[in-house]
Amino acid sequence: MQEQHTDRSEPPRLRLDGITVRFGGLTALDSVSLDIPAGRIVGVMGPNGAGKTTLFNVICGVFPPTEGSLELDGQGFTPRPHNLTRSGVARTLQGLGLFPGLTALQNVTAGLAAGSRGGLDLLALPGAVRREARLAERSMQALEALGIGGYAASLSDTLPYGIRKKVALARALVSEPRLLLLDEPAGGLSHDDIEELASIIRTVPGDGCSVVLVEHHVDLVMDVCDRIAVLDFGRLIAEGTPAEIGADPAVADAYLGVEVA
Amino acid sequence: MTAALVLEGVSAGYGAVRVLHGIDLSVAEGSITTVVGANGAGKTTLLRTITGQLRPSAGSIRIKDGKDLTRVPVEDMVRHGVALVPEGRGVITELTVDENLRLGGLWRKDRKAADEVLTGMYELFEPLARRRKAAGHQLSGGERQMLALGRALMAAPSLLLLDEPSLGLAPKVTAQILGMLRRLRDDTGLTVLLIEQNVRSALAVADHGVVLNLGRIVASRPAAELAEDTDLRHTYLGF
Amino acid sequence: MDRFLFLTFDGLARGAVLAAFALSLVLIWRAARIVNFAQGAMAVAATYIAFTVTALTGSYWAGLAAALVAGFLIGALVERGVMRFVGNSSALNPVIAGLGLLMLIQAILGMVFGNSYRTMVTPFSSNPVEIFGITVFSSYDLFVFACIALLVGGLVLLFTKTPLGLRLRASAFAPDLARLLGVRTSRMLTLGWAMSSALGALAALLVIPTELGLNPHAADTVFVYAFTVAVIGGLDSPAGAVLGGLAVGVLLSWVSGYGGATLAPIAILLLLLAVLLVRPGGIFSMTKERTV
Amino acid sequence: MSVTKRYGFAGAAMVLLIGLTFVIPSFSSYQLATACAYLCGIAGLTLLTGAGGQLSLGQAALMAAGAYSYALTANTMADAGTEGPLLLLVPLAAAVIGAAVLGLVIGLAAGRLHGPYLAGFTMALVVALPAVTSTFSSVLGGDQGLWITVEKRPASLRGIVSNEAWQAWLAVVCSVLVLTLLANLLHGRFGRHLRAVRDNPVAAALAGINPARTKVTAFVISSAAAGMGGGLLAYTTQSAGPGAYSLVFSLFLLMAAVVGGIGSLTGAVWGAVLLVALPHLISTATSRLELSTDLAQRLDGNLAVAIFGLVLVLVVLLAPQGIQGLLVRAGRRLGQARSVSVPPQSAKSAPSPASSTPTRLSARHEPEQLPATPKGQ
Amino acid sequence: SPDEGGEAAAEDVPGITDTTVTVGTHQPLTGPAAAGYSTISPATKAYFDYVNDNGGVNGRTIEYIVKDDGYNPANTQTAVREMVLQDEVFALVGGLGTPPHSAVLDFVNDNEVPDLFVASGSPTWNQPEDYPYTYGFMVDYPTESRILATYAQEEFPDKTYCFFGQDDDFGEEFQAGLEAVLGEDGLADTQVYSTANTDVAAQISAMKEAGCEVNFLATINGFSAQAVGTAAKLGYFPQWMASSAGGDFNTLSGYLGENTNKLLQGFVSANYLPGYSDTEDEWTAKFSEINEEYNAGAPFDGNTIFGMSIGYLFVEALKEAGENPTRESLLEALESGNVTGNGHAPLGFGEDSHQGYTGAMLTRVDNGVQSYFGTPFVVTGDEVEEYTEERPAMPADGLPE
Ligand SMILES: Nc1ncnc2c1ncn2[C@@H]1O[C@H](COP(=O)(O)OP(=O)(O)OP(=O)(O)O)[C@@H](O)[C@H]1O
Ligand SMILES: Nc1ncnc2c1ncn2[C@@H]1O[C@H](COP(=O)(O)OP(=O)(O)OP(=O)(O)O)[C@@H](O)[C@H]1O
Ligand SMILES: [Mg+2]
Ligand SMILES: [Mg+2]
Repeated sequence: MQEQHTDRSEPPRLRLDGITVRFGGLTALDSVSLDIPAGRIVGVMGPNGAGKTTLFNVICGVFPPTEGSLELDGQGFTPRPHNLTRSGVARTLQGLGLFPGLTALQNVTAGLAAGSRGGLDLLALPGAVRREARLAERSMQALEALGIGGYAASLSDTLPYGIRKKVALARALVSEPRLLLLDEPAGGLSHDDIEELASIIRTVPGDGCSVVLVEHHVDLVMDVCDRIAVLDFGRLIAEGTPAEIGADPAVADAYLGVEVA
Repeated sequence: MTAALVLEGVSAGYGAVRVLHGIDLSVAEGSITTVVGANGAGKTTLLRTITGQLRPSAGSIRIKDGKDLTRVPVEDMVRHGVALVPEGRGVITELTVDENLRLGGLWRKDRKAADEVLTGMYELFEPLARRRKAAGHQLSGGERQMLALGRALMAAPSLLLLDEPSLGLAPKVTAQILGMLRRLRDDTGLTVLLIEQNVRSALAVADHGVVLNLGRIVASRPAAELAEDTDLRHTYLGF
Repeated sequence: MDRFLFLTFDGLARGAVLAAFALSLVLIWRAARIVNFAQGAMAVAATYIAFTVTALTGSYWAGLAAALVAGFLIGALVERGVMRFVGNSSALNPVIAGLGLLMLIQAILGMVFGNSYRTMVTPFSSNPVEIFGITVFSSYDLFVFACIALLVGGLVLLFTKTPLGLRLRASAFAPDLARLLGVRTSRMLTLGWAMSSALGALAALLVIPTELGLNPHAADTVFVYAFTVAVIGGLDSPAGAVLGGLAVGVLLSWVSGYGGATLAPIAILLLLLAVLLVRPGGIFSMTKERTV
Repeated sequence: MSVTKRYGFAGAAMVLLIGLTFVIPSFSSYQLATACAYLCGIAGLTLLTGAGGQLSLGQAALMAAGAYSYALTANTMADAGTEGPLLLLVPLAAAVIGAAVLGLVIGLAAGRLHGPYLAGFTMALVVALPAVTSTFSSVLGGDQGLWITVEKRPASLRGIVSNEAWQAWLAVVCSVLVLTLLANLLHGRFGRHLRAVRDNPVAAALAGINPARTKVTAFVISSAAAGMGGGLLAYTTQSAGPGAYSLVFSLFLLMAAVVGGIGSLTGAVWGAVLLVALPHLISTATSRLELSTDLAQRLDGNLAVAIFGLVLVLVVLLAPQGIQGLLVRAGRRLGQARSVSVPPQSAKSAPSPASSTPTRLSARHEPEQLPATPKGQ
Repeated sequence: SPDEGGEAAAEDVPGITDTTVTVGTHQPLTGPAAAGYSTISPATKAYFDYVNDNGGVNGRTIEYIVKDDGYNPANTQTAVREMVLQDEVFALVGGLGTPPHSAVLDFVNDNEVPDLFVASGSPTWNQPEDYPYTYGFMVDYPTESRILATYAQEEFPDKTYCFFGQDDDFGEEFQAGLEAVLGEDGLADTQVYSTANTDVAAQISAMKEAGCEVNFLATINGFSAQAVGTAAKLGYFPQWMASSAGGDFNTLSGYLGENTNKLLQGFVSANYLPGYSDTEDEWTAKFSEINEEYNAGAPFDGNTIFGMSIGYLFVEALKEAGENPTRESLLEALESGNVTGNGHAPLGFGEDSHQGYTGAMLTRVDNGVQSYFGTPFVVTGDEVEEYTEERPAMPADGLPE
C-alpha cells in the first residue's frame, strides 16, 4: 500500500478521509481514505459486497458515513443527493435507474433539474416555454453525442438494454459534472458496446472532469483508468496504477482469482 | 449421446413483434451449451420461451423423455427438472437469504436431502453464509446473483438455464461459478444452457456454442471451434 | 383508578376484535399485496349465513362453523371470480374493484335480508365479571381473546415455520419468480384470500353481537378502524396488527371515557400521525429497505 | 399539445359549455356545475396519484377545507357588508388557499409515506372530519355545517339566465382554469420531476430533484385544485357541512379518477361526467321498472347501488386503463385501419407495449421481481 | 278562503295536472342510516296508494317520488334539485334528517316549493320569517325534553338526573330543554356518543359511577338499546327517559333480543302519534289494515305509523287547499289551523308558527308492553302544561273529509 495523501499544490477533486460505514453489526466500509485527482479516471474494484456501492452512497449522501469526512475541491463536503448535481457531481446507478414512465429525452432532461431551480411553470409563459425548449435542446445534444438521438421520443422502458444504459449515461453527463461516478456501467453490455463505452469514458476527463469507475470488467478498468483502488471487506487493500494493481498478489487473491481454463 | 433439450422451429415474440424466428436447437445431456449474441438478439426471450413464461407461436420444445415442454405450466417446470436463473438477479427481496434458498428446494418431497443441499449451498457461496438472516434487499448486486444461482441449484435440476450469471460478479466469483458448472456437469451429469454476455469465459467453459443474431441461430458448433473462428467472432460478437 | 382499569379492559376487549379484523387485512396484503376494501362486506355476508344457520339449527357453534366455511368460500370466490382478472397495469385497480364489490355485496345483502338490524346471540354471557370490585372482562370477552390468541399464534406459526407459509409469502411478493420455483401461485393466492376472508368473517361474527346488530353495513366502521390498525402496526406484520388493534381499542376507550366520544377519530388520526412520522412503514415494518 | 393550442382549446371549451347552458334544462345546468366542481377534485387526484404515485383517500377532506374556507370568508365578508363580485372572488381564492395550506400541513407528513400507508393516513383524515367540525362547532357549525351567504348572479343577468345556469358558468370557468393550469404543470418541468420521483426516487434525487419537496408540492397543488372544487360546491349548494365530504365521497372521487383513466387529465373529465351522470342514469332507469310492492321495497335504492358496483368491477376488468385508455386504444385502432398502406414505424423505435401508468401504490409487483425487467437491480 | 287559489289553471301549478298531484321526498334508503329509517317512505306510499284507490284527492291521484340520498347532504342536494327543477314536484313531503334537509332548506325556499313535514325534531324548520315554505312535523327536541324533565321532577324528585346524547344538534337541543327545566346544574353528569363508535361502555360506566339515577336519552333507537344493554351488563339499572326518536319498543327489542322485557321494564319515552301496539286505537287499526294491503305486510311498527301519519297529514292539507290546489293555497290551508293531524298533541301550524306537534304524551313499558299513560302535555315557552282536549277523531275509513 502506498501513501495516499501525496501533497500537491492543487487539491484533489475528491478526498475521502477515514470513511467508515456500519450497518448494524456489519462493517461495509472500514476507514477508507482515498484521493480522486482532478481530471483523472480512478477505478474501484473489489469482490462482491466489498463496499463499492456503499462508497458511492457515502459520496452521494444517501446516508452519512459512520465516521470520516469528505472534501470536494479542497472544501469540506456534506453531500445531499438532490444537491449533488449542483455541486458538480453526477452518478449512474448500478442497474439502470431510469424513469420508465418518461421518454429517453425526458429522462435526460431530468438530469438538468438542478439548473432549473424551484418554480412551477403554472402559466406556461413564453419565458418558461423557451427555457424548456433550451433544456430539451441540451438534452438532445447529450443523446446525440452518444449516438442515440433517434430514440429521444421513445418511452425508456421500451428501449433495448444497451440504449438504456447510454440514456442513463447521457443523463449523468448532461449536467456537465466535475466528478462523475459510474457504478458498473458495462454490466450486461456486449463486447462492442463495452468498447464504445470505454471510448466515451476516456473523453470525459477532457473537460477536466474526474471519473470514478466501479466495474467488474477488469479489462475495461485496466484499459481506461489512470489509477485503481481495490476494496476487500470494506478495507482499501491496494491503490496504484493499473500495472501495479495487475501485479499485486493480494488483489489477484481477493478479487481476480484464477482464470478458468 | 441423448439430447436433454430439443427445440424445433420455435418462434416467439411479444404481441405482434416476433423476436425468435424458427429456432432449432439441441442440447446434449450432460453438456454445457452456451448461447451468445448481441444485446437484444433474443437470448432472454429464448429462455422465457423454454420455461413457459412465453408461449411459442410455432415449433416444439421437448426434454429428455420426449415430454413436450410447451404444454407444461411454468410452476411444473422444476418438477420436470428444469430450473432457471432469471436475468436481473431474481431474488425475492422481502424474504431472507435463508428463505430464498429454502424456497428453491421446497417442491421436493424429501426434506432431509433438501437440508443437506442447503448446507452445501452455504459452503459453495460463502458470502451468503454470512448473510443468512439478511433480507434480500440488503444484499449487494453480486450477493444477489449468488443467491439466485444457489436457489436454482436447490431444486436439484437436471437442466439448468442461466441468464447471464456473470452479470455484476467479481471475476473470481464468475470463475468459481463457471468452474462449478463444469464440476456439476462432470459429477452429476447436469445439463446447462448458459447465456452469457461474457463470451470469452462462456466459450471457455462450454462444450457447445450457439450464436444468436436477430432471433435466428447463425452458428452452432463445438465451443472451441467457435472461439477460433475469427470471422464469426468479428461479425457477431465484436472481438 | 377503578375507572381507568375498567376503561382499559373495555378497550382491550374491543381492540381484540379490531385486531382480528386487521389481521385479516394483513393476511390479504401479504398474499396479494392488495388492501381489500370489500373485506367488511364479505365478512358481513358470511355473518348473515352464520346468522341463518344459527336461526335454523339453534346452535351458535354451527353458526360459527358456517361463518368460517362461508368466509373461506366467499374469499375464494372473490379471488377466482374477480380479483384474479384485475390487471396489474395500475395498482389502483384492485382498490377500485374492491370498492365495486363492496357496493355490490352490500346491495345484494340489502335486497335479500333487508336493511334492518338483526340481533345476534352470543355463546357466553357478556356481563363483565367483578374481581376485587373492579369490573373486568366478561366471559364473552375472554372467548374473543381466546379465539384471537389462537388465530394469531396459528398464523405466526404458519407463516414463519411452515413451507406453506413460505410459499404463500413467496407468491405474494414475486409471483412470477415463485412460479419458476415450482410454487402453484394461483392456488396460493386463492388460499390466501380464502383464509383472510374466513378470518374476517370470524372477526365480524365476534364483533357484531357487541354492536348494534347485523346489518349490511355492520362492518363499515370496523373496516375503517381495522385498516388504520393495520397501517399502524405495519401491513406486513401480524404482530403489528394485534398490537395496533389493542392500542387503538384502548385509546378509543380512554378518549371516549375521559375526553368525549367525539374526540375519538381525532385521537386515532393523531396516533396514526405520530406512529407514521416515526416509522413510515408502521411500528413493525421491516428494516429500512435498501434502495441503492 | 403545444401551449398555445392548449389555451385555445381551453377557451373553446369554456365558450362551448357556457353556450350549452342556454339549451339544457336548469337541472342539467346544476349537474354541469357539480360535475365541474368534482372535476377540480378529481383532476387534483390525477396529478397526485396518477403522475405522482401517491394514493390519497382524503381528497374529500381537502375539498371540505375549500368549502369551509369559502363559507367562513363569504360569511365574514357579508357580515361586514361586502357585496358584488368581491364577495364571490375573495371567498373562492380563500377556498383555494385554505385547502392548499391544509394540503401543505398534511403533505409534510404524508410526503414520507407511500402506498397503503398514505392511503390509511388520508382515510383517517376524512373520517376525522365530522369530529373536527363538532369539536369546533362554534366556528364550523357542527354536524349541520355552515350556511353561506352567496353573491347571486348579477342583476343584469337575472332575466336571461337561471341561477343554475349562472352557477354552471362560474364552475365551467373555474374548472377549465384549474385544468389548464394543471395541464401546464403536468406537461412542464414539474410533471417531469413528479413522474421521475414516482418512478425512481433515488435516481430522481441523484438527478438533482428533491423528492420530498416534489411530493409535498404535488400535495399542495392537488389540494389547491380540490379547494377550488370545494369552493364551487359551497357556492352552488350554499352550504358547507361534514356530511357532504364523507369517506364515501372521497372514495367516489378516486373511483372517478381511475375509471375515467388516471393517466391523463382528459380521464378526469370522463370521471367527473360519470360521477354525476351514472348514478342519475341508473336510478332513473331502475325507478322506471314496474315491480310488485314487495320486490320494489327490496330493490329500492339497493338495485342502483348494485348496478353501480357492478359497473365499477366491469370497468376495472374490461378497461383497466379507464375510459380514456379505451378511447385512446380505439382511436389508435381506427388510425391503423386508415393507414394500412403506411409501412410500420421505423425499425429503430422499439416496440411499445400499451403504455401503462406505473403507479406503485400497492406494490403488487415490484418491477425488480419481474424477470421481464432486464438487468435491473 | 283557500278556494280562491283554485282559479289558477291547473297546468300552471307545478306538479298538478287534472288527474295527478306529484310530490317528492328524500330518504335514506341505502347506507348506514337505512337500517333505522328506510321503512318510513314505503308506509307513506302505502297510505297514498290507499287514498288513490279510494278516488284520490279531488279526483287526483298522488304520485309520490322517493329519492334515495343515503343520509348524505350532498346527495340530498342533487335529489331535491332534480325533483324541483326536473320532475317539478308540487311539494316536498317528509324529507328526512336534520343534516340532509338543512342542506336544501335555502334552495327549496328560494324556489318557493312547499317543504312540508320535515322528518326531524330540529326546531330549525319552525322559522316562518326566514323559511316561509318549510313546515315541521315531529315534536321538536327541546319541547320533548321539557316534558320529560317536568315529569321526572314530579315523579322522581330528588334523584340524580343525568343525560346521554348524540354529539350533534339533537343532543344539544335536547339538553338545552332539560336544563331549562332542571336548572343550569340540574344534570349531574352529561355524556355524549358519536354514531361512528357503537361502544358506549365508557360513557355508561361513567354515569354509573356518577351515581346517576334518572337518565335522559337523546339517542336514536340503536344507541338507546346500546345504552340500556351496556348498563345491564354493568349491573346498572337506572330509570331511562327517552326521546321519541329513540324510544320505540319494537325497534329496541329488535336490538336487545331475549332480555328485552326485563331490561326495558319501566322505560319511559315521549311520543305523540298513535301507538302501534295499541290495537284498541282506531288509527292504529286502520293503518295496520292499510299496511297489510298496500305495504306487502311489512313489519308494523313506529316507523309505519310515522310514515302513514305524514301521508295522512298531507292528504288532509291537500283537501283543505281546495278543488284546484296551488302552492299558495296549500300553505294557506296549513296556516288556517284547520289541518289537525292524528297526534295526541296539537299541531302548531299558524300564521307565525310552522312548528309541528307542540307537545307529547308519555309512554311506559310494563311487562313488555309499551303504552301511553296520563294526559298529553303541551309546551308554551318554558311552560309545560297538561293538554286536555280530545285527539281529532279518525274520519271514516281514515280518509280526510
Ligand atoms: N442499506 C444496507 N443495509 C444493510 N446492509 C447493507 C446496506 N447496504 C449495503 N449493505 C451491505 O454492505 C456490504 C457492501 O455492499 P455494497 O453494495 O457496497 O457492495 P459492492 O461492493 O457494491 O458489491 P457488488 O459488486 O456486488 O455490487 C454488503 O454485504 C451489503 O449486504
Ligand atoms: N416484454 C417485452 N415486450 C416487448 N418486447 C420485448 C420484451 N422483452 C424483450 N423485448 C424485445 O425483444 C428483443 C429481444 O430481447 P431479449 O431480452 O430476448 O434480448 P437479449 O438477447 O436477452 O438481450 P440482452 O443481451 O440485452 O439481455 C429486444 O428487441 C427487446 O426489445
Ligand atoms: Mg455494487
Ligand atoms: Mg437478456
